[in-house]
Amino acid sequence: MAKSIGNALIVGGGVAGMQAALDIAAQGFGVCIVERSPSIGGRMAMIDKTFPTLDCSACILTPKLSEVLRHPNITILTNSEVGSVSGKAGDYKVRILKKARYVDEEKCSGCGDCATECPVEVPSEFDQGLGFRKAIYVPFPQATPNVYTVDMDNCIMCNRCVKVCEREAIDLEMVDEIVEFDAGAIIVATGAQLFDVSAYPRLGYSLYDNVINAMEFERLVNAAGPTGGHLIRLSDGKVPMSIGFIQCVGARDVQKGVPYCSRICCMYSIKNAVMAMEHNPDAKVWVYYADIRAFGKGFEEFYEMAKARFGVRFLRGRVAEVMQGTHSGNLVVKVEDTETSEIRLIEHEMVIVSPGMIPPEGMSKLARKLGLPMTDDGYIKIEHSFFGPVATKDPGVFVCGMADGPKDIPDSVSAGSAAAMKATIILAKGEE
Amino acid sequence: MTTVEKKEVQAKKEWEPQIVAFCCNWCSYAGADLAGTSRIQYPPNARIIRVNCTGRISPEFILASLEMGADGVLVSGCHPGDCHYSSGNLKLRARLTIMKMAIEQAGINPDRIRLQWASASEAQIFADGVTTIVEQVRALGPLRREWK
Amino acid sequence: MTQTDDPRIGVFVCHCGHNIAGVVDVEAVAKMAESLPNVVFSCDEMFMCSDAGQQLIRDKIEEHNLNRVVVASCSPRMHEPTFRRVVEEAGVNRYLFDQVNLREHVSWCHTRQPEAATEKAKDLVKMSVARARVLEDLPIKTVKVLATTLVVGGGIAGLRAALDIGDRGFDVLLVEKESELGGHVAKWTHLFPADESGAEVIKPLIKDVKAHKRITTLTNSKVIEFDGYIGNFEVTVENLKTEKKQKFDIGTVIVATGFIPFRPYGYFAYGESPDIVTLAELQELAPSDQLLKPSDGTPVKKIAFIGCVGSREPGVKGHEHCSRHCCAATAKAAADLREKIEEVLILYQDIRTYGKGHEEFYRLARRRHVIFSKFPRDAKPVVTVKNSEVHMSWRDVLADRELTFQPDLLVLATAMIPPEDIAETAKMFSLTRSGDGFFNPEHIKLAPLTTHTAGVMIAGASQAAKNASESVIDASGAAAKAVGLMAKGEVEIESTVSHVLSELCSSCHTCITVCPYGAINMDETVDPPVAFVTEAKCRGCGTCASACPSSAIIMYHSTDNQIMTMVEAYLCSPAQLEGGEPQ
Amino acid sequence: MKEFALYAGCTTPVRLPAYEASVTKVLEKFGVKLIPMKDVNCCGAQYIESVSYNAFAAMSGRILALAESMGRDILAICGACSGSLKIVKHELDNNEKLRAEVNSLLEDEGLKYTGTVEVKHLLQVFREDIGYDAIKAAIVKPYNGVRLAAHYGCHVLRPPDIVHVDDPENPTIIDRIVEIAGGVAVDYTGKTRCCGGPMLGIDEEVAGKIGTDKIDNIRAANVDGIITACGFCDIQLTQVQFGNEAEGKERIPVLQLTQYLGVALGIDAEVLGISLNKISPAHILATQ
Repeated sequence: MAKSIGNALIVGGGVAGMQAALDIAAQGFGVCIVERSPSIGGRMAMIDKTFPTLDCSACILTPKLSEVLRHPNITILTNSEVGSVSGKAGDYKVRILKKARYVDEEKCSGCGDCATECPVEVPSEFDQGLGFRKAIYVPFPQATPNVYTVDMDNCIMCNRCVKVCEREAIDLEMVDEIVEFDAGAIIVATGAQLFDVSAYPRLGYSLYDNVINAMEFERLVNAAGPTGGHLIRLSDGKVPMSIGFIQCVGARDVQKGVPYCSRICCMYSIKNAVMAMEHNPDAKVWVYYADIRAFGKGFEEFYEMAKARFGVRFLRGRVAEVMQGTHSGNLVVKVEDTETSEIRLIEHEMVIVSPGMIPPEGMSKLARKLGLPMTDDGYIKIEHSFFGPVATKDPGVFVCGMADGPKDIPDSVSAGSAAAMKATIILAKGEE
Repeated sequence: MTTVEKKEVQAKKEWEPQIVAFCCNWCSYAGADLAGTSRIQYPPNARIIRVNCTGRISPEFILASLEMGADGVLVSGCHPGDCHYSSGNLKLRARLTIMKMAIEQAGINPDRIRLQWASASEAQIFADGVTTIVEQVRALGPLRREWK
Repeated sequence: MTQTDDPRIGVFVCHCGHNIAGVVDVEAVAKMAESLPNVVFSCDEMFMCSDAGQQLIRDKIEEHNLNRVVVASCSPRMHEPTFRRVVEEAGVNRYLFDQVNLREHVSWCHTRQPEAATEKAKDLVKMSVARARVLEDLPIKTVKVLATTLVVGGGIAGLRAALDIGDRGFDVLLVEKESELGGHVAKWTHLFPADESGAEVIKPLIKDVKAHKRITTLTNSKVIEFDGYIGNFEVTVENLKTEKKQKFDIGTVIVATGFIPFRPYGYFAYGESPDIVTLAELQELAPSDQLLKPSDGTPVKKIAFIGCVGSREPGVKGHEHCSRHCCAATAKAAADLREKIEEVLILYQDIRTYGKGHEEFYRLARRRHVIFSKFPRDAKPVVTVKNSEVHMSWRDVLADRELTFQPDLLVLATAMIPPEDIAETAKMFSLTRSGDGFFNPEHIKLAPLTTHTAGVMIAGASQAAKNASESVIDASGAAAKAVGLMAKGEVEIESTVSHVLSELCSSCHTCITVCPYGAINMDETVDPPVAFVTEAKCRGCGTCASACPSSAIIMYHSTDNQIMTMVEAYLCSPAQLEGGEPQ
Repeated sequence: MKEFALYAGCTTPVRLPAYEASVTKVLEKFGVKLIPMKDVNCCGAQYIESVSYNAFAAMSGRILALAESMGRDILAICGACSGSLKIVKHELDNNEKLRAEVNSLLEDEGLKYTGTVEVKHLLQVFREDIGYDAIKAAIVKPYNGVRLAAHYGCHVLRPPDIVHVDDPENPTIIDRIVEIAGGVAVDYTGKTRCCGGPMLGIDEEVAGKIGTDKIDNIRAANVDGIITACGFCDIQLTQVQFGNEAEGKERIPVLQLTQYLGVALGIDAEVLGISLNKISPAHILATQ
C-alpha cells in the first residue's frame, strides 16, 4: 500500500460514507470517518432486508464494516462530531469533537462482560426503543468498532462494569477530546432521518400501540431485534393476520414542509409487505399508496412479484384516518379506493406507517460550519445536476448519500464512489 | 408379504429422489441464489455443486454420480451466447447429447439427466428446473431399480 | 503446489440470525459435522460474518491448529472474499477455505420443510468437508495494473468518466462508435431538473475531453477484440470508416454504452401517422417558438403524452422494467409546452417523479393545468389514426369514465432499452445481463458499478435505465473504481487456472480447440510437443480439463477429485466410503 | 387594554345568544374589551361562496372594511365567520384585481378595504393576547376531574397557513384550557373531523350522519361533555342528539369554551347563559 499522501475527511459513517472511504483509501490516501453514533453502519445497519433482492442488510453490510475497520488507511472516529472547519480546498484544518465514550477503544475487546454486569436497562435506540440495552452497550451485534460505550445520561456510577472489566478498559472519568485533522477534501455523508409520523395524529402513530413506523417494523422482523424476529403486536403479542402499510407519510406533503418524494418508501414498504407475508403466509397485507414508485433496477420486477407471487394487495388512496376499537386493539383504516371511488373501512391487526425522509438533526449547523448552502428542503445543495451532482459550492467539499436528498442504497453507494473520485482529484493535486 | 417385499414397500414409501446438480458460478448458481433471496420454494432434493463453468463438467462426473446412486443429475448453466467464458456451455451441451445416447443404450433412462439454461436473473426458471427433474425422476423411480 | 499437512478442518455453522436457524437445525448440523473425518472443531454461531464471528474463526484456527475451514452460511458469491481474508489473516491459505450456502440454497427456498432442509444442510456440509479434505493451497499472485482506462461510449457517462480519470492523472482511451461525442443527451432540447438544453450540458464536456492531454478520443470506432485480464487487457479498436485497426494495452475498462430509446412499433399506432412521435423524437424536433405538427406544419394546439410505452409490461421480456426517466421528463416537457399549447394531457399509470426537483415539475405541470389521467394497468389506451387524425380513447380510473381525445400531436414516452449490439458487447467483456437486458452489476446494491469481470466497470444507462444526472454520478463512481486499481498499480488475481501435466499429455490438441481464450499452446521445444497453459490468459473455466482425453489437465481449485469427492460424500454412506458394499 | 370589534355573525346572535354573552363576560375578566359591530352583514360563508366568489368576497370584504373604519381588529367567534374573513383578507391582500372589484362595490357606502385590519378567532385571543398563564392565574373555581371532549371546528383551523390558529391535525388550545380549568381533556376517534354543520343546508341526511358519527365517537370515549368554540358546531352537535337516530341514547351536553371557562373564573352561570343550553350541563358544573 502506498504511503498516505493526503487525507480526506468523511462526515458520516453510513453506507455512502463507508463506500467513499473505501474508494479513497484504495488509492492510497488517508481517510478519517467522523461518525456521531458509537458505530459506523448508519441506517442500513438497522434495516432487516433490502430491496429489490431481499438480501439481509446485516449480511451484505457486515463485510463492508470490517473492510472499513481493517483498512490501514482508514481511521474511524465514532462518538464524534465536526467541531470546526477552516481553510480551503486541498488544505482544510478540521477540529473534531471526540466525545468521551468512557471506554478505552484500544483496550476494549468487545467481550460484553461489562454489559452483563450493568444493572441499568434503557430502551435501545438501535431497536427504535422496542428493545432494551444496558447503560454500557454496543448498539448492535456487528457494531464497528466493536467497542462498548457508556451512556452517561443513564449511568448510575455504580462502578460494577469498571470492576468486572478484565482489561481495565472502562474509565468513567474520561473527558471529551478535541482531535485536529488536516484534510485536503471533505465529503458530507450525514444521511437523513425519518420524518416523525406522530405529526399526523389522524394516522394513530404514538396514540395506538399497534400502529408502528417502518423502522420499528424492520426491528420487529429482524432476527437480532427485540422479538427475535417474530412479527407480533406490541400491545398483546398477537401475531397480526391483517396488516396495512400507509405510504407517503411525511413525503409529497407541502403542508408538512416535505414537498419532495422520499424515494425509498414505496420500495421499502413493498419489501416490508413481502417480509410480512414471508413471516406469516396466511396474513392479508395491504399497501395504501398514491403512486408506486418502483423506478430503480429490478424494482418494478420486485413490485410485480409482490403482487403476483406473494399476493400483497395494493390500494391506491391516501389514508384519511386510522381508528382503534376499544377492546381488540385492532385498527380500522379509512381510505378512498380511488380506482373504484369507494370509501372503504378496512380492519387491520397492525398498521405500519411508512415515514418519508428529512435531513438529519444538526444538518444546518454542519452546513454553516462548512459554509455550504442548503436547499429549501434542508439538504446540502449540490453544485449542478449534470456538472456537479456530488459537488458543493466549496470546490473541496463533496456530498453523497442522503445528505443532498433521499436515496436508496445503490444510489447512495454510487454517489459515495463518485464523491470519492472527486475528492481524490483534489488530493492528487496536493501530491503533485 | 414377504420381508423383502415389505422392505421394498417401505423403501418405496420413503424413497426421495437424490439429485446431483452442477451449476455454473455465473448464471445458474447466481440464479439459485436469487431464487433464495426471492423466497421461491422448490423441492429440497437437489445438492448443488458449484463449478466455474458448465464446460468444466466432464461426462464422467455425471456417470459417476449415477453410479454412486444419484437418481438424477441436473446441469444448469448460462444461456447459449451468455456464457461467462464464451462457449463452455455449448461444449457441455455437445458432450451431454452424446452421453445421453450412451446411457440410454446402457439401459438408463436419459430423462434422469436434465440440462437447462438459467441466467442469474432467472430464479423462477432455476427453481422450476429443479422441480421438473425431481418430478421426472420421481416418476421413473429409484435408479437402482433400473439396474436390475 | 505445496503439500499440506494432514487436514485439520474447522466447521462453522452460521445462524444468520433467524435466516438460517429459523429453518435449519443449525445445532444438529454442527453436531453432525463433528463426526466427519478430519473435522477437529465444529460450532454454530449467530453471525459468522460479524466481527465476533470472524474473530472466532481466527481464534479457533489458532487454538485447534486448523488448516482447513468450512463456513456454512450464505452464498459464497457474497462472502467468500470475506472469509478467505479471515482465514488468511490467521495464516491459512485462502484456497483452503470452503463455503456452504445454507441460506440462499436451503433455508430461504425450503422454508416450510425444516426437516428436509436440515437434511440437505447436513449433506451440503458433508460435501464441503469432503472437498476441504482434498483442497490444496495455491499461491497468491499479483499482477500489475496498466495506468490506462478504456472508456467505451462517449455519451454523458463516458465523457464524465474520462474527464475524472484524466483529471486524476491517468490516461484514458475513449472509444465512440458515432462520429460525434455526446450520445443522446446532446440531441435533447429539454433536460430536467435543470433548465439547460442537452447541448449546453454536453458541449463543455466534449470541449474539455478534446482538450485534455491525458484523453485520447477515437470516434467512428469500435472495440472489436478484447483480451487479457485485469490490469493487462489488450484491445483492438477498429475505425468503422477506414477499417483501420489499432491495438492498445490498457489496465481497466469502463463500459458506458448507454441505451437506445425504444421505437414502439405495434404500440398506440406508432408509425401510422407522422403526428405520433416518441418522447425522444419530440426532444429532437427542430427548435422553434411554436411546436408544429410534423404532418402539416400547423401549430400544435392539443398535445397528449402516454407514459410507460414499452415499460412496465409484466411477462414481456426486456420490457418489464420501469424506464425511470420518463415520468419526470414528461412532466417537465408538458409543463414547458403548456405555456404555449392550449391543452396538454398526460396518460399515466403511476407518476414516478421521485428525484430532486422532480415532484416540483409535477406540481408545476398541474398548476399550469396540464391534465393528468390515470389509465388502468390492464386496459391501455387505444389509439387509432382516421383520416390522418389521431384518436385516443381510454378509461380514466379516477373518474371511472371512458374518455376520448384528438390530439394534434401524440407523444409516446418510450422505454430505455439496451442498444442492439449489447449482446455482442456483453460477450466481448464477459458481462452478464439482467432481465431488463442491461448489464448486471457485481452486486445490485453494494457494488452497482463493478462487474463479475475483474477490472471492468459499468456506468450510466448501460447498467439500467436512468437519467442524465444519475449517469454522471455513476460515471464518477466507476472512474473511482478504475483509478483505485490503477493508483495501487497492482492487484491480486485468482490462482484458479488450469495446468497441463506434460507427462500425461498425448499431444492431441483437443484442449487448444476448446479454450476460448487461446490460453493453451503447444510447447514445440520438446518432442513430442506437449500442451502448456499461459496462466495470465487462463480465466479458469476448466473446459480444457473436462475435454482432455488423457486427464492431463488439472483445473486448480476445481480438480476432478475435488468435485467427485463431493458427489461421493453426498451419495455414499460412510461404510461405502470405507470400502463397504452398497446396501 | 386590548380592544376588538366583535363580529358575532348572523347565527350566533339569533340562535346562541349565550355564546356571545359568555364571550363578552369572560374576555372582560381578562381586560379585553369588545365593541359590537353595527350594521354588519353575513360573511357569506359557503352558501354564497359556492354561488359567486366575488359576492362572497364583497360580503366579507365589507365586514373587514367596516372594522377598518372603526380602527379595530376583528374578533370572530364562529368558525365559519373567522374562516371566511381570514380567507377573504388573504385573497384581497394578494389579488389586486379582486381587491379593486370589491372596493368599487364598497365605494357606494364610502367604505374601503386597505388591508390594515387583522382578524382573530376567539381561540387565538386566548392563546396570543391573554395567555395560558393569565388564564391559570384567574381560575377561582376549578373543576375536578370532569372528562371533556374538545371539538375545534374545521373552519377555525383550516387552511392552517391562512388562519394561523392551531395545528389542524393536532389542535391543543381548547384541551389546554380545559385542563387549566381542572377538567380532563379526552382524545377520541375523529377528533379533527367535521361536525357536518355546513352540510345542513345542502343535504340534511349526510349532515346528520356526519354529526351522529361524531357524537358516537365522542360517546365511546366516555366523556361528560363537549367543548367547542364555534357557534355552528355547537348547534349541529346539539341538534343531532335530538333526531330519531339518537333516540334512547344519553345526551352529551355541548358547552362553549367561554361558558366552561367562565364558571371556573367565578362568573355566575346565569350570566353565561348556561340555562339556555339545550342539554343540561349540570353534572359538569357539579364537579366544582
